[in-house]
Amino acid sequence: MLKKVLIANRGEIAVRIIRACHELGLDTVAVYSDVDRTALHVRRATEAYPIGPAPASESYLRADKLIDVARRSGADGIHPGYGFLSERAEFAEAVADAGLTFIGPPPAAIRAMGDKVRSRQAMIAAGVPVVPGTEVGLTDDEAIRVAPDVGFPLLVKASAGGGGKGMRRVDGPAALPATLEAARREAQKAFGDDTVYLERLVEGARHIEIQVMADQHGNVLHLGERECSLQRRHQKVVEECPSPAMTPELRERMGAAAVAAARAVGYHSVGTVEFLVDRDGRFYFLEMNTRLQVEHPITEIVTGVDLVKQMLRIAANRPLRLRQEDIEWNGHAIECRINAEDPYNHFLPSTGLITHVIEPTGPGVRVDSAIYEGAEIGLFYDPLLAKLIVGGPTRADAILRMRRALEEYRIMGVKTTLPLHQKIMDTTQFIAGTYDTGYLEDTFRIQHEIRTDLDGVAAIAAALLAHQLRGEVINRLAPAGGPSEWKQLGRRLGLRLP
Amino acid sequence: MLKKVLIANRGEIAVRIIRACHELGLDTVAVYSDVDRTALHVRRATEAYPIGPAPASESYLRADKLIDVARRSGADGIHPGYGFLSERAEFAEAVADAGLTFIGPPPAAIRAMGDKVRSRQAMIAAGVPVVPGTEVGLTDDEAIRVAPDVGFPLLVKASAGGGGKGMRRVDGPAALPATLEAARREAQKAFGDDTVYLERLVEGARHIEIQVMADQHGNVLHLGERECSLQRRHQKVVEECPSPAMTPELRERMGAAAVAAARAVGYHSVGTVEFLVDRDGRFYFLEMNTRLQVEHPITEIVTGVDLVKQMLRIAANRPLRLRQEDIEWNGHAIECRINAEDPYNHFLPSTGLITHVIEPTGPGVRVDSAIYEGAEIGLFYDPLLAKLIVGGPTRADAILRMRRALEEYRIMGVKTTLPLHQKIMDTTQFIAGTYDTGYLEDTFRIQHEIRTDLDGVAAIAAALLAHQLRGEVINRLAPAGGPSEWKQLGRRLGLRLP
Amino acid sequence: MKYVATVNHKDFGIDIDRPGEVVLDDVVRAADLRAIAGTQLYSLLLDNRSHEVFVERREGLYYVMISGEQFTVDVEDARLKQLKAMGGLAHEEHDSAVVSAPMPGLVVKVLVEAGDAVAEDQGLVILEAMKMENEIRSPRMGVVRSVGVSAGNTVNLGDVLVVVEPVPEAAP
Amino acid sequence: MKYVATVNHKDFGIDIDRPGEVVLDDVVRAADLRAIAGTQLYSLLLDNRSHEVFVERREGLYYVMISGEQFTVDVEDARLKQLKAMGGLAHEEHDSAVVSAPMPGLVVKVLVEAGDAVAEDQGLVILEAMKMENEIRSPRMGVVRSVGVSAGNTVNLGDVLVVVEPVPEAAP
Repeated sequence: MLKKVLIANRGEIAVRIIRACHELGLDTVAVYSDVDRTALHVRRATEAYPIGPAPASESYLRADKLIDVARRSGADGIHPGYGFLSERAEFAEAVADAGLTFIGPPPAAIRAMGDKVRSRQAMIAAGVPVVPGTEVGLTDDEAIRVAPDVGFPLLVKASAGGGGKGMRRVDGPAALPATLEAARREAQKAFGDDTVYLERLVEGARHIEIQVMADQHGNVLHLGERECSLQRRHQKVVEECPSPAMTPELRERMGAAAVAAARAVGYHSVGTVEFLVDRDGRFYFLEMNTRLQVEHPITEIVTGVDLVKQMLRIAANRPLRLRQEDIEWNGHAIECRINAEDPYNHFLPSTGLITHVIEPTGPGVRVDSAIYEGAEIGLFYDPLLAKLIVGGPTRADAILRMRRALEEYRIMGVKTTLPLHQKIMDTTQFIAGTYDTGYLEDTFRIQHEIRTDLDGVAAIAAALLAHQLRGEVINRLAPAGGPSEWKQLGRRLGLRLP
Repeated sequence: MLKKVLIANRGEIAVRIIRACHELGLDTVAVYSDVDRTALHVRRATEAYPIGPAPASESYLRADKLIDVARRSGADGIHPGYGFLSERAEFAEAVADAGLTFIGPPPAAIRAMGDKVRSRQAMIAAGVPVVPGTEVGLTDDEAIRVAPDVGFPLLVKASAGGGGKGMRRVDGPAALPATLEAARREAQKAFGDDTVYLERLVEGARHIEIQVMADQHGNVLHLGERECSLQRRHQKVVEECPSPAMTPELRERMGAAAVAAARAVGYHSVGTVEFLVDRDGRFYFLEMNTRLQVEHPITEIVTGVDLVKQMLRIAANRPLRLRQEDIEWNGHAIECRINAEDPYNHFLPSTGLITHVIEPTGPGVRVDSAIYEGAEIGLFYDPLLAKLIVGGPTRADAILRMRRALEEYRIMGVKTTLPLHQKIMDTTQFIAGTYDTGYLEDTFRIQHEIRTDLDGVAAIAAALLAHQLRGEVINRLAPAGGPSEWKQLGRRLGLRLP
Repeated sequence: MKYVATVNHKDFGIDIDRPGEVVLDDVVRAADLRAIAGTQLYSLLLDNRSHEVFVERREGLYYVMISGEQFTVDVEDARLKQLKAMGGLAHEEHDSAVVSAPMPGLVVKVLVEAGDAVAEDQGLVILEAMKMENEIRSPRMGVVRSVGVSAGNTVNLGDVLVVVEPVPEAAP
Repeated sequence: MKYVATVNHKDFGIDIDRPGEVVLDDVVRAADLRAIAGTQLYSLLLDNRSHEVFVERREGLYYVMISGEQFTVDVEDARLKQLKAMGGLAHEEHDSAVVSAPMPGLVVKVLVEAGDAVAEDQGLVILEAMKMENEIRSPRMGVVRSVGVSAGNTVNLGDVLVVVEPVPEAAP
């Protein structure tokens, strides 16, 4: 077994992994960039080492520094979390070359799945259904020629892409040349590789992914699906488990396909196979994420399996104790991703000092977070502040519980997507479970209308506060006055003046 | 079904009940004494009404005011929580007389179980084993005469007692007269009733209680046990489920006895039958708590049954959907009660302003709490600040998780029993599960010895801080000086000077 | 003190004189606002209804967040506002109240019809959502001008349910 | 700067000169202490070991909590400490202990009277607060010089209950 694990990450996922390690009795090593010195993952880890300036390219993406810290600290394993170096085969190799355990899949599996085109070919060979499309990198001329066979609307996708980058929709032949050019430019810039391919756009589809888990002894199983169709700009916003669109029969078929996908690339560790599912229940392989997912907690709640602990055991070469028939799905879980973005202002990123946090607690509520009072939210890293996860016996119980938890959650100092989630939980599409991947961007609007029962309340609250301030001013500022007194006063009233 | 529920309580349990109501779509009505205006239960409820000055006798114990608020607010049910009026049969009657639903057992059952002597007789009649002892209220002379038959060590217990009040240990005949006097005085003061009786003290025993649940249609079932032997001054400190001393066979027998006890008094709602279990697995009825218990969450985690929602359904006259054979016990749960007491100073109550709270979160952690930054902890109510509850697949997982969660928990402004729990989780007796009801008071000592690996760390932390303060003083106070500057400085450094 | 608080172009006349009381558009309401020390949170009890409100004051405006709804409130001394307005029209209190669906749901029952006189807070429509029936009430006293839905309709958030117009005042 | 930090009668010589470094009993250690804004928490990295410490400063002493362990640290300028020690008696262990009420409450019983010899940790007064009886104990061995309360008294936080003075020492 491992003894000391270096977590090559930051934020909530670093804290999540540290918790799992400590609960297994393992020591942990945190790494931090200059702006993360007092971050939660640094404070919760057994040890912590600086790795450079704030930009990730100079710190969290520096494989050499990470391996050096692992050596100096005596860590025997490295967990990459998600993002950063988690899907870089060369990093996994370098870790192994340094005589350390990479807590994730083998480099060959990362590599096989990291290339869209290669992975597509491997899936076709393994009998896993894929979306109709071209099979290899194309020149622009080739693409224009075969596009009608793929069918419109279609997507131009970057071979090296991910997270929606280098992905463009084309509705007809006329727009194709310009879109190809734009997609290539974006791909070149983001990944240093402008290879693209075409793929049919499956409209009204759901994005459903299957969690798989495999050991180093040839055992592979799946833990069912996560419904991830609620997306904005190809970023997941809300996830739930099970999917409202799922049947036991479809789960079995998709699970078998996901297991076949994992076996095809010699996978071990935990991983996720993403599918599009159309209105008729046909499913198509999209890609495999060869790492822990952001939304893994909802699977943990419904199956009772701790995925991070499983990763650690698998990396230590332990065989899985669970078999496919041991996996049961009980109840329902929902996750809301709380981002530092202003839902009332075009989701612009919000930065600043977190002045106060009240996290929801109580039955069935889990918060995976890395924010705290005094945390400075900047623009260097992704905007995910926390994940709010709830579980309940039924989907209705989970929705009502999520509403309750969202209502309790307070984050002050930056704008967050908490109000967005409150609105989503109230939509008929979410309540009925009838949303698809287009819903959030095409149909949903965060209402700017004022709830008539609350505008008067807001008016009264503001007027009372103005009155209190005025009273304070009259009573207290007669002798002294001046702006500093105002600040003192504001502090006393719990009000922060600009 | 109910529509609007008044919660005749405060603190964490009021918040817990409000959450359950909101998750069932019910409105809630909070009540508050003068010192509780901004308490969490007031802020989380749909509506809130003042009920008088801080002393409970002028507010939370005033049945007339509570019923009046229920009427004015249009509440159709009253949940009493625990403590306060929860086990007063007259209150349950008054609620019913006002045409409202009492969310708890029938008054006759409360009455039957509220009197120690009567309940003992009822249990003997129902075939439930009881501890050897005298059967009725005794004069001092009678008590002194029959004490040798009961056997020493014995307990002098108040007939109306609860929570350890009016309960005294006597090791031999010599100490009996003085102890009788003290017990009577305490009982008279606490309950207005100085009736006492004697009971054999079962040494080395465990305190194990069985959760029961009964509807108004004659269905009664049990949800297994909670191990509550870790007590100080007859107050539970840590509880776990299942009990390390339990076997499926013993659980079945104790469960059957608890069901018989509930049936004997015509019980409905949820309730708890407390037993002493001796080293040979013999068990004796102690008392029945005819209300929700503080430690109910550990049963919720292990059985998956939400006890507060069940109470609400039962009160609304719904039949239980669950049968005895549906109840399963999965995994292990532990609860630590976090009190405002100083474990390093004889557990003296600690009061003051909560300046900062960081609650543990993440997988398997639940916090039921009513504290918040800015909360004033006074002496009017009981010292329970929060309950930290964890669950895990095995007892070992749960202990490791509890350690992790305790390490994350920060409450600043008052002294708490968090360090006590950290020590308990490290004792061999807890880890081995071999403790009994005497362990915490007779054997356990919170070590005053300094961990040699940490005293140097403390020294360095203090020295660095002193050095920083000194540097700040030299740099900043040269021109101005004076105490206000010191304060400003302390604020900047996050240090609160006296 | 008389204040005018403006939310989304809607003016609320608010009179604060006695502790624990505000007069909102001539209706006396019990109101108690308390700061939660060390935060920008306030507990507001308004006719015993409990609201936890988050208030930020920036550039003379109050940004108020209640239950995930964000309101920008401009509070002015009523006398000053009046003085300012002297030059032109003073108030626009004769607006109709548009009652729209606060959530998507099923109209279970319509409680009023056009022409009915209604009191403030009187039930207008019962809307079912998430297995719960919600009574949508009139924000003001007045007369129902129009009803936009009938029982059995499904409505989306923001759909107009009922329009209540002020009672026509008798000529002075 | 040289400091002497005393924890439980144990002296640590701590030299702080260069940023990011302390010298503890002549061993150089990497040390970085950072305040968590708005709290009494500090993140201390000591030779890369991460400690979250809670520090309260009262009456010149530092109360440090690490991993549930509580330490009382007295930090003195090493030079001053040496100077003090020069004159003769450095410490003042001969003071009387003033036992004051750690909380407001009701005196239920007084267990000692003036002149009684008491052991360390022996009960002096029973104080009722939070519905519980609390035994207030002697912080030191000694003789009761005075008792300031009697049963039935209500006391406030800080009220003097009992003064215990050291046992008179035999002539040298």
